[in-house]
Amino acid sequence: MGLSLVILRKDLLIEIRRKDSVISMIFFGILLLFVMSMAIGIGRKVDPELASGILWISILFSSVLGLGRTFSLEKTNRCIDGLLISPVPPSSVFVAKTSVNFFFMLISEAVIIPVFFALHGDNITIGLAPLLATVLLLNLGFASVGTLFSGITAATRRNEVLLPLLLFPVITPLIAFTVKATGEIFAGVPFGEYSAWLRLMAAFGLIFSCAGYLLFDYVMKEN
Amino acid sequence: MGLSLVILRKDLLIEIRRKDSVISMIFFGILLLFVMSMAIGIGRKVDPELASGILWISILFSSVLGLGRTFSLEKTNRCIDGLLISPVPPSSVFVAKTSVNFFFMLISEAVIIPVFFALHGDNITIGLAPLLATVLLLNLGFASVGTLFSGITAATRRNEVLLPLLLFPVITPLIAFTVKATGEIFAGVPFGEYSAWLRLMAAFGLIFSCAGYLLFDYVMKEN
Amino acid sequence: MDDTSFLRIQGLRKSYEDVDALRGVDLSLARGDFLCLFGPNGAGKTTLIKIVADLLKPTSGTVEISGGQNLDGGIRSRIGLISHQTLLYDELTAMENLQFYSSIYKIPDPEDKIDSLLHTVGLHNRRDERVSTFSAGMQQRLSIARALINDPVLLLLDEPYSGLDQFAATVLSNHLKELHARHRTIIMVTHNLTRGLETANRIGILSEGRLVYLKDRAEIDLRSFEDHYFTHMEAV
Amino acid sequence: MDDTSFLRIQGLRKSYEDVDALRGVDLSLARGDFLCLFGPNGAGKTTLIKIVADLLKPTSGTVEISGGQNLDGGIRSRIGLISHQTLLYDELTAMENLQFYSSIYKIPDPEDKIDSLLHTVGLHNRRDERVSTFSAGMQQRLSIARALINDPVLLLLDEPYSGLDQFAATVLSNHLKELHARHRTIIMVTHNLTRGLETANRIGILSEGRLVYLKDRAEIDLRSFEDHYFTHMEAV
Amino acid sequence: MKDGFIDRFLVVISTALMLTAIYTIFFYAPTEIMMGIVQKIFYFHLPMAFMAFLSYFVAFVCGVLYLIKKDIKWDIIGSASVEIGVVFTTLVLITGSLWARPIWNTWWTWDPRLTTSFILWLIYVAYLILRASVEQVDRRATFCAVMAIVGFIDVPIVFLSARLWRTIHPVVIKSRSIDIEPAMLTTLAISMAAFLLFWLTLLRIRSRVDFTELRIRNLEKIRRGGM
Ligand code: HEM
Ligand SMILES: Nc1ncnc2c1ncn2[C@@H]1O[C@H](COP(=O)(O)OP(=O)(O)OP(=O)(O)O)[C@@H](O)[C@H]1O
Ligand SMILES: Nc1ncnc2c1ncn2[C@@H]1O[C@H](COP(=O)(O)OP(=O)(O)OP(=O)(O)O)[C@@H](O)[C@H]1O
Ligand SMILES: [Mg+2]
Ligand SMILES: [Mg+2]
Repeated sequence: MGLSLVILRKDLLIEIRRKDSVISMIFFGILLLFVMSMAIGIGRKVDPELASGILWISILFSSVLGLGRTFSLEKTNRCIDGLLISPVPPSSVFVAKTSVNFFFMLISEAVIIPVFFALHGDNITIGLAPLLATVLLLNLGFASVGTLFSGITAATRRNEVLLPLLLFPVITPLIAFTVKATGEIFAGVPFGEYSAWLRLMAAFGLIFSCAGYLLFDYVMKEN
Repeated sequence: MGLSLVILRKDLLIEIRRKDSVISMIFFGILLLFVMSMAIGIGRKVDPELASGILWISILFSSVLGLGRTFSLEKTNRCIDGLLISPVPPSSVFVAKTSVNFFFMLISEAVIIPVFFALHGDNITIGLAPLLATVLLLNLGFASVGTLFSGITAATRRNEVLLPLLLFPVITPLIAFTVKATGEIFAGVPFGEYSAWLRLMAAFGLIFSCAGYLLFDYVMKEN
Repeated sequence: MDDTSFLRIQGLRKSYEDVDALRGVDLSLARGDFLCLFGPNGAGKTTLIKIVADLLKPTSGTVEISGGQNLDGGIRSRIGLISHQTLLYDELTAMENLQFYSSIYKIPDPEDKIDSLLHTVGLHNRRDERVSTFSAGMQQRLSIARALINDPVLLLLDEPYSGLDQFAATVLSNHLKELHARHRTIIMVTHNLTRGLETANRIGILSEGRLVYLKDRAEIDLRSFEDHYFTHMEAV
Repeated sequence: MDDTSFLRIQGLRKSYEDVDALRGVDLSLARGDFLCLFGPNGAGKTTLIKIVADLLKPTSGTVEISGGQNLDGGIRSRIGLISHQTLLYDELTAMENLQFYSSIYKIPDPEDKIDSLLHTVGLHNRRDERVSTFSAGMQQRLSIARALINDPVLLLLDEPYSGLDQFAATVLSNHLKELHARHRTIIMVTHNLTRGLETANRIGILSEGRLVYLKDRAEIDLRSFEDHYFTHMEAV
Repeated sequence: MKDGFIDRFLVVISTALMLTAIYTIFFYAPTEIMMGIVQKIFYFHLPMAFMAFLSYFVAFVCGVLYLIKKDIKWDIIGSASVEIGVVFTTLVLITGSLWARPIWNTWWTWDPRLTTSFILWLIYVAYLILRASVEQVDRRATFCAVMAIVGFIDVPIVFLSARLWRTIHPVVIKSRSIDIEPAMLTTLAISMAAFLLFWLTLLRIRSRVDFTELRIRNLEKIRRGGM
């Protein structure tokens, strides 16, 4: 735990110094939101589920930017060798990197979601608490699968390209749950009717964070 | 011209050896096609313009992967210094890289578009000749602006991330023209009614390939 | 093959796709040995160092350190590595890099240690600048400080002199002699004959994946060694 | 400041954000001069080489080569550069890299040239393997072949010996002597005193961005030079 | 010294003019019959849109000049101009949205004029992000110049594409005539003048900050014995 914190602190320090991960995520998210709304939404009534699809695609694709970053950071000058020869267990690295990714996503969502409401807020009910729950559960699942895969792709020659390729097929169920849940939240349906989706998301998050925690050992040693 | 060909040949040779640029573009494009069709299209009648939007967003976002690549290639081991100290004029590099990108896009479109028709072909008229014209014009504009910007972002610390950020806002008009034109092609409208869009696309392509050709000198020298 | 050996390498082989980089290396070092390894380019020296550091898996053969297989056990926190890369974070300052590495090694009160290392490598006045702004030699210097931060008992050095000016190289030599005197086990790869012969107590030559020469420094005659060295050089 | 000088550097300064890397360098070399430049880490040697190669813009001051400002004119096709990086394409083989560079220099019938260079650097038997599978020293060797492919009249070498084994280093020294005999102008940066003093006809020391020493090799007494060298070393 | 005086003078004049404009807007110009009081936003909305365009044009010119002359002053003026342009574009978006809410009953709609405003905003925010991610001064200046040129070439294309879509956003100032009441026109003119002066003041002050910073850095260098 202590070691995770050390790595977490270092990553945040680097982010504060370069500022670019979070900013790019935010900007790219808004860009996607905009391009998709424009290509799809012009002259069309955007219903809650469509809006929810647009929102999450924007957030997820922009989040990949941050994901890839956390590992490519360790590959320049082969800093990862420094971690590998040290007594830091890979699982601590996993916890640190997952937290960083979780945190970066949270910040960028804090900006992207309000912009989304400004664009599409008219036909949408805003349920803050359930939306927050959805966000947190999505981030958990996405950050843990994403960290695991960014560990894998970092060992290949084309890290930034391969990552979304591997990641998205695996998290399609998570995306589907999230879009469904959010669609119903936006439609103003009572909690009971969509709580099943949230439970599925939680299950996905838990399963994959455990899997990531256990598998990361093997992945990291191949770097 | 001869020098452009030399660089072009080298880039293709490297691509044949690694095979990854085009394959990633294709795979990522199809992935986007699926994710968007799923998030947006389920239980909804996908009309021609919406379909056209989905198609082009998939193609363009996947093409960025190839774009970034053409320059990051030159930055490893600072091969670009090898070009800069040589008598190769930057404009030859621009021509070579634009052609490579144009060509990679063409290959990936040759796969993505048929997949798209398999998914959404039902409500869509297929006009092969006008579609080909649209594709070629889009590729011209996208490849030249993209090459110029990948030259810029290659010199920054976060090349792969910054590129789409700079690129997409500038090419939004091109995207809009393309989506419009394709929407009408898909709707089976006669050529005369959308030829204006194609002319705009051609104008965009010409203006920006000239601008790129002229400005690339400055950009490349800063790398 | 004495039982007291600190590091024991047996039948080590490593094949990449086309190339056999190591073709059966046997080696055993006692605690406190300082082995300097020479060899032509492409002999497999870096490959050997990486395998000993557990950064690369051998095709066959074993490496035992202090009795345990492949660095398992407490020894992992007492290894120092200098490789062809610096293992430094470009965006952090010299100071922050050393602070990070000292925290992952859980070094208590690292300030003094960091301070004295920065003085040793002559970067004290540049400690708050980012590594990305350092010259090649300055990065190498900092990498040395990084490798020494956990007071390693096993030090693996792959061309540590590369990029260093003569002053820094002399400082490093002296530091290595001192570590040697304090019974640290050291394996150093270098192409610098003078520096290698002046510091190590055992000298080896690796050629085409085999350890073709291994002698105590005391037994070596300088003239005849150079001849020996050059006979193994021709092949890449 | 004779009018016949081939390379003339005047009042060259370069500042990065925090650091003044060059603080006014004046230097002029005649055609056929071989200058070896020593200096402590961070002295500004790489910065100087990059500016001469027109890869970096000076803050102020000028570089004239063969009369023209900043490499404009035909001279650009006759420059060779070895830098801290190799400028090689990882995915291409040794052969393909050299072929590419010879085509951008429009060298007629490059096959023989490439063949002989590959033999010189001892990579002929590895010519069809990808550079990414090469060891550090092999990459440096290939980088030397790359820099020589256009038969340069001005050769800029930033630590060309780094990573080379003694055999390759000797080959390089001999090759440089031969180029020197053929009146090529050479600027070499190295930390290897022996190699530098054995090949060059002019010796300089750059320290803290200034050229603090510049003499003809013939006038230099070895002992006193070493003392001189070390007095300038202490500062990073 | 002289610059400082001009700046102070500009501040005073533009403040005065701005106050006059606000007075005219609320006490002189007639209240529009259909929209009521919200229509007052118009007198901010339109001048701000024009100032944004002016900023981007100035940045374009500065970009060209920088590439030709390689004088850092053009970079400083150009980037200051883009920063101001982005602020004004943001304000256009905000005032537009505030206006749209009561009139069109929505904060946002995918109307071409709105869309194009947003595209402009994106292009120049991307410029600012690019600026933030390059450290070396020359390199940053060159890239920003290229971006400013490309961005501005894009402006007419963006607007052309807007014209070709159907629009609910009114096009008031047609090729020749302006269909607007005289009192409103006077108010608009005053407001326009006030914003123009305000823009000029901002540009001078903003670029002054960078010039000063540049001077400080040079002085520091001299102090360190470098220059
Ligand atoms: C390039 C940017 C823009 C320019 C040059 C511009 C210009 C104008 C002009 C001249 C009018 C006056 C029309 C009249 O009084 O009849 C107007 C009205 C209006 N604008 Fe804009 N505008 C811009 C962007 C925007 C944006 C981004 C929004 C919304 C977010 C917006 C919302 C409105 C609204 C709601 C009206 C009143 C519409 C009405 O009278 O029905 N405008 N604009
Ligand atoms: N990109 C950069 N940004 C900021 N400072 C830099 C940069 N590159 C070099 N410097 C600084 O400029 C000075 C000279 O660096 P340079 O690389 O020229 O040194 P050098 O003489 O080649 O040293 P070495 O022998 O270590 O290679 C150093 O103090 C270095 O920190
Ligand atoms: N990743 C790799 N893939 C394929 N072959 C490799 C790889 N790494 C090294 N080799 C090959 O293995 C052999 C040994 O390489 P190694 O890097 O260990 O040499 P070295 O002794 O360190 O040489 P140098 O003195 O040049 O650093 C070489 O022939 C090299 O081509
Ligand atoms: Mg090696
Ligand atoms: Mg250097």
